[in-house]
Amino acid sequence: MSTTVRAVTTATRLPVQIGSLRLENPVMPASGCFGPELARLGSLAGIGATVTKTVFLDERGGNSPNRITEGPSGMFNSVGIPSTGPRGYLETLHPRYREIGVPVITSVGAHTTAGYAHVLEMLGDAADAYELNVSCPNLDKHGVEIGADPVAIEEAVALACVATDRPLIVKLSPLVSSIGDCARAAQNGGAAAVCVSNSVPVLPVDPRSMNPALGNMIGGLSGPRIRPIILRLVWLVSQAIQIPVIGCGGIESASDALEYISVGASAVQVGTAGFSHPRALARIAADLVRLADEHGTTSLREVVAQLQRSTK
Amino acid sequence: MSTTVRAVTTATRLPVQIGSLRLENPVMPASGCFGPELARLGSLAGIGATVTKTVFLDERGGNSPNRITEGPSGMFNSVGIPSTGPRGYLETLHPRYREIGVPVITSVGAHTTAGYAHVLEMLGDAADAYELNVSCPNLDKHGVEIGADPVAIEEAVALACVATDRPLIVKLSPLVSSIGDCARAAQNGGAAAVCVSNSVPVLPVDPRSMNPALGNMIGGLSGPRIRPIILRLVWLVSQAIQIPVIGCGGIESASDALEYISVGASAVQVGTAGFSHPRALARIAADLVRLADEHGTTSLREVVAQLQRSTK
Amino acid sequence: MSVIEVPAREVVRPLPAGPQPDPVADIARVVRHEPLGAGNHRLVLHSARIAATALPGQFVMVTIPGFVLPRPMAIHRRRPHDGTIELIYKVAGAGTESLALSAATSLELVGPLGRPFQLSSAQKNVLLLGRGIGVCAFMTVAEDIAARGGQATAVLSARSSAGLIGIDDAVELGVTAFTVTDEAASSDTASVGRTVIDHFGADGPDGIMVCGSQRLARLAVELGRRWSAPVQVSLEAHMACGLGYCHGCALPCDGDSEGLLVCADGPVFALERDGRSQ
Amino acid sequence: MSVIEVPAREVVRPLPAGPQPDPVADIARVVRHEPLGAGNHRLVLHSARIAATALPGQFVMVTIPGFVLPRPMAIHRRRPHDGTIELIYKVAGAGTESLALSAATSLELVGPLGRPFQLSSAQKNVLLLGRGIGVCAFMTVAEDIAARGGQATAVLSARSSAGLIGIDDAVELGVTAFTVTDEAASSDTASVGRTVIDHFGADGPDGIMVCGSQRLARLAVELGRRWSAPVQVSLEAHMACGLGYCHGCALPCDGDSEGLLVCADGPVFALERDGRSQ
Ligand SMILES: Cc1cc2nc3c(=O)[nH]c(=O)nc-3n(C[C@H](O)[C@H](O)[C@H](O)COP(=O)(O)OP(=O)(O)OC[C@H]3O[C@@H](n4cnc5c(N)ncnc54)[C@H](O)[C@@H]3O)c2cc1C
Ligand SMILES: Cc1cc2nc3c(=O)[nH]c(=O)nc-3n(C[C@H](O)[C@H](O)[C@H](O)COP(=O)(O)OP(=O)(O)OC[C@H]3O[C@@H](n4cnc5c(N)ncnc54)[C@H](O)[C@@H]3O)c2cc1C
Ligand SMILES: Cc1cc2nc3c(=O)[nH]c(=O)nc-3n(C[C@H](O)[C@H](O)[C@H](O)COP(=O)(O)O)c2cc1C
Ligand SMILES: Cc1cc2nc3c(=O)[nH]c(=O)nc-3n(C[C@H](O)[C@H](O)[C@H](O)COP(=O)(O)O)c2cc1C
Ligand code: FES
Ligand code: FES
Repeated sequence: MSTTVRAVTTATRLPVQIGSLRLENPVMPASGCFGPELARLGSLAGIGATVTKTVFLDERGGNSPNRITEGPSGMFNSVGIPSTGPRGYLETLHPRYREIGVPVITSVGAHTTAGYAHVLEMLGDAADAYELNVSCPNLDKHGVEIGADPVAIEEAVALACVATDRPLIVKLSPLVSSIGDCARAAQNGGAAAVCVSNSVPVLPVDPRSMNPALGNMIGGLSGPRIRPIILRLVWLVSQAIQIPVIGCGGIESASDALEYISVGASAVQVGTAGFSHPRALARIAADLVRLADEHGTTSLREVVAQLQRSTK
Repeated sequence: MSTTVRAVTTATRLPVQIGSLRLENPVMPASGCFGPELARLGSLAGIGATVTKTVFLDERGGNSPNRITEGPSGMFNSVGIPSTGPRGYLETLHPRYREIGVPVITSVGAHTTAGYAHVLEMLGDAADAYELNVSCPNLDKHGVEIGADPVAIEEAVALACVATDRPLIVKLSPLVSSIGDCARAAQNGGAAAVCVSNSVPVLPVDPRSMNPALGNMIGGLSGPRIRPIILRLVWLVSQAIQIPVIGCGGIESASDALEYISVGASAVQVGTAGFSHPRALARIAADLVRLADEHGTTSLREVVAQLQRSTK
Repeated sequence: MSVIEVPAREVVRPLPAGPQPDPVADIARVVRHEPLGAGNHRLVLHSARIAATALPGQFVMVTIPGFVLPRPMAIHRRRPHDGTIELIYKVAGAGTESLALSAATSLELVGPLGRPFQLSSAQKNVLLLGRGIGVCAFMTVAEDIAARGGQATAVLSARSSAGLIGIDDAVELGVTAFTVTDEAASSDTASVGRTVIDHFGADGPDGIMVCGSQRLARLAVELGRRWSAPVQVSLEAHMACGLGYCHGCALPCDGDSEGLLVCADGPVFALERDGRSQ
Repeated sequence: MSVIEVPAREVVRPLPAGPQPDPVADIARVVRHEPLGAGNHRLVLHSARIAATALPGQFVMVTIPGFVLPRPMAIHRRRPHDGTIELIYKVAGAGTESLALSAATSLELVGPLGRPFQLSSAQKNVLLLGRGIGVCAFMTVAEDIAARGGQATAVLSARSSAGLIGIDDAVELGVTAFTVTDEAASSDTASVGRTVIDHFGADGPDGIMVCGSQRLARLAVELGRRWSAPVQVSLEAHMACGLGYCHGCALPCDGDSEGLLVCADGPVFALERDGRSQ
């Protein structure tokens, strides 16, 4: 009996199509919350893809400490995206991502709408897909982000499409007046999928000192407590566009991933949970496969529908 | 000794000027989280003002249940602002607010930029100040709010200024691309102060049923976990304008209120904390007075500065 | 999804607002806190004012440390002589789970709240129908009936005998109690109906109070028509303030104006068959 | 505000990367968990692999139930024979407070992590300077020195005698230990300097390891110059991954490229007087 079940489990695939790229499982890491180092702690063969930390054109040092801390709201980070530039990335990091054996999605950042294309030109077709991070809340303290302006998003994506044949995922910012407009702009620009979303901008104050808890004052909030905020954004985006939506924010379990499926996501990214539970990514990927098996389907939408019916 | 201290305590005032209105204490309730019923549980004489639930022109039924619930992120509400209209408000609710004996700030809502002025005309100078709620995330599921559009905010405030001589507070929405622009629009329109902010829009999913946890799907998140999100907005707004900023989001204690003072707020509103601790408002108001006494000042900014220095 | 389960073909109407005790915000000492089995827990709190003034069917809002919303709980028993009230709660979700694990020696609470069950001085023979922790809504009615020398009859229903609540209280208060369970296949409405009709015969009770089950509520309405006895039901809704100002606990309604508030217009309502739907 | 306290006029340099054991993600049984006084707690975990492979000065990341970030903790003692490691932690904030109250019977952890203290085979006579829980960073050095028949001398510093850590370990490992406290006015750098100079005389130790105090680190550099002994310091920084990919633990740096990562380039660094600032 148990051998049969195991055979079915191994055979099950939960494929997701992102443009020309097929992922065998809908679970992947969130940018900046994953490194090839994690492969030393156990196999990652079951996850759908890896996603790299955002690569910028220029070398960057990142923010001053404290760069990360935790409060009752979750994890605060103001790492500030240190980067060794596309060349540094290709030489040192990329080969280590490749070794993991699943598709590599490279995250790319820029400070002008034309900037993404420049980075992509330097990266060539090294990656299987690119994720455009239009929404990093940490780098500039004031200033409206590219990700808050649908016109800028569409322009950035359209220019990036010219620079590469690889599918593009646009990772949106959560703090915008109309995320539906931002998603439509990404789709119109030629994106193959959107990811919703980056961390939630915050200014945590340390009550002991009454000073900002982060060296950079402003940071991003992540972890399970932001899930209801991001679920709404995923729902709004999935109403607005036809391309796949990748849900990202506070996923710690297969059940959390299904919440995102229930509001329209096709795939998910796991960030902060990988810090508390370094095997979280692999576990969630495997648990979703098991759940699909148990419900006799290869569609997570169908799993959700069955769960909804069973509690009616 | 103790009599002396007590005498000082009672005498201390922490005045805040909102246009022509002087509040004797910077602590007031958040709209929708307070009712005259609370006066039955103890004196409210020490708070700076009361704030009413938002009054709309039309009668409204509100949303279907569940209207409120709680998750690890905090309180979710999709009450939907039931209202009996300005007449109903003036007849039944307003006199009961008056009885509390502190200034009454009446919250006013509308669905067009001209709508606020209409409600204000009907309310006349019943209230000591008005708070314009340009940011209710519950009423329309999609649709960009008035509060997300600086042009609309300025127009609404300018029209409202014509309709009343009372000082106007504009209560902003947290989920906008540039809250600084929204605050400047309010100031340009003639606001005497801004309140930052309304609750954070969410779509909580009930993991047991995989269905939305709120009858209206979309609701607002409030309570202590949103404080770092709103602190950042208050800081951005206090950089952008010269009129006073009222901080509102997750305040449960005098220390939480001081966090807001540390990023630029002049006064605070307390919402959700009043549910778990019905005496929270009065307690925070009294604790701030005590803290100011202990630090030998009547300025909360100075209290914060002393705390910052003492932990250096 | 809603916890508000107004029986489909029945309507609730607010009872006339009578005089009500002033609610107090109290920090109550935990006198007893113990598991009763089947996920139920007894919580005895010292709150002299609430114990002395609460009317039958009123409730309190209990703040659970670490949670933002207080939890509404019926006052199961009042013991004014020692200033305590007794609550019985079932672990239903994160809040009650945390409460069950809590070693808190005092708890913040507000009460007594809500409109009580109405007992005219003529009413001395009442039928109480309760399932699960729904029983807690009306044991205070039995207290008042006992105090005036009347007779209460109760059906205590539960999934299993381990989950039955109120047996000891019924004994103490001289209530004639029928215990029925799903386990023993005795809890279906038909059986319960037969049991109470057998018990009362033609002369029914002069009032029926029900809580905790939609099916029992429907049965109550049928029995009420049979015996011309007024029926009152105690409802549940998610609540934040318990005082009437947050509008979180409104019953679903059609039209532009708001429905009834369970905390302020209820939780006890008159229950009648809906004329329109017949 | 930062927990990273690189002494002002001293610079840290990464030690050459040597071979390091592979880290493992483990669910470790809690073998012992007890308060030691002054807010310190002993936590003995069963993790055979980490106990067998950890190098001196390495640390683990311990996941505290209900918190999103694991907490970095030095491996205070390794006991490969029974597969356990011992941590000592101080209640510093919400996470360690919750850990101290936790009755968890197993904890998730990752380790061993970080670059270890470097002990050449020639080094047999080391001075360990530690304050508070900083002592935990180097007791594994004393273990290795004892194993090779060398001699470790330690200054164990704390605010009060109740907060002193490592006395038992020093006895067990044959460490010559000086305990100094603020309480007894024996913990200032001048006194500590005199004590160790008296002890060592002209022939100083052949290595100095320091952790837990900026003042002790400055003293270590001075003593290192006096005796031409290399100084190593174990630093702290807020961490998320402990593995080198999150970039959360970088030391402050000027310029465009990133500073050293405390988790991957440290936590143990060479400590030298800054040539520029003299
Ligand atoms: C007037 C009244 C009296 C009650 N008396 C009792 C009693 O005596 N014993 C008892 O065990 N239970 C009683 N309940 C129900 C009790 O309030 C809920 O079981 C409890 O709030 C669940 O909280 P939770 O955190 O465990 O569940 P969660 O599902 O985690 O709670 C999430 C939110 O939903 C609310 N909620 C969930 N279920 C209910 C419900 N059934 N009714 C109201 N709010 C709910 C919670 O208060 C909380 O705000 C009563 C409810 C009302 C309205
Ligand atoms: C390599 C290393 C080894 C350590 N070894 C020990 C040890 O053996 N015993 C011990 O008691 N402590 C040790 N610490 C410090 C310990 O990690 C912190 O005291 C602990 O993380 C505080 O957590 P908290 O939740 O109680 O504090 P909070 O202030 O609530 O924590 C908030 C966040 O800040 C981080 N943080 C706060 N203070 C520190 C700090 N001093 N160092 C690193 N992160 C911090 C926390 O990890 C958390 O992410 C070590 C730190 C490092 C870097
Ligand atoms: C330490 C850290 C670093 C991050 N770096 C990046 C980054 O480089 N690029 C990016 O697009 N998002 C970055 N993010 C955001 C995450 O990818 C993710 O969107 C966010 O954390 C929400 O998901 P979570 O709640 O699962 O962590 C970072 C988040 C964290 C916590
Ligand atoms: C039940 C409830 C009802 C609310 N109703 C209103 C309202 O009518 N008008 C308004 O401007 N804000 C309303 N709010 C938002 C609050 O005034 C406040 O902005 C928000 O709850 C954040 O503050 P808090 O974290 O202290 O609760 C409501 C919030 C809650 C929880
Ligand atoms: S619970 Fe607030 S109005 Fe009923
Ligand atoms: S803790 Fe993640 S890089 Fe050091």
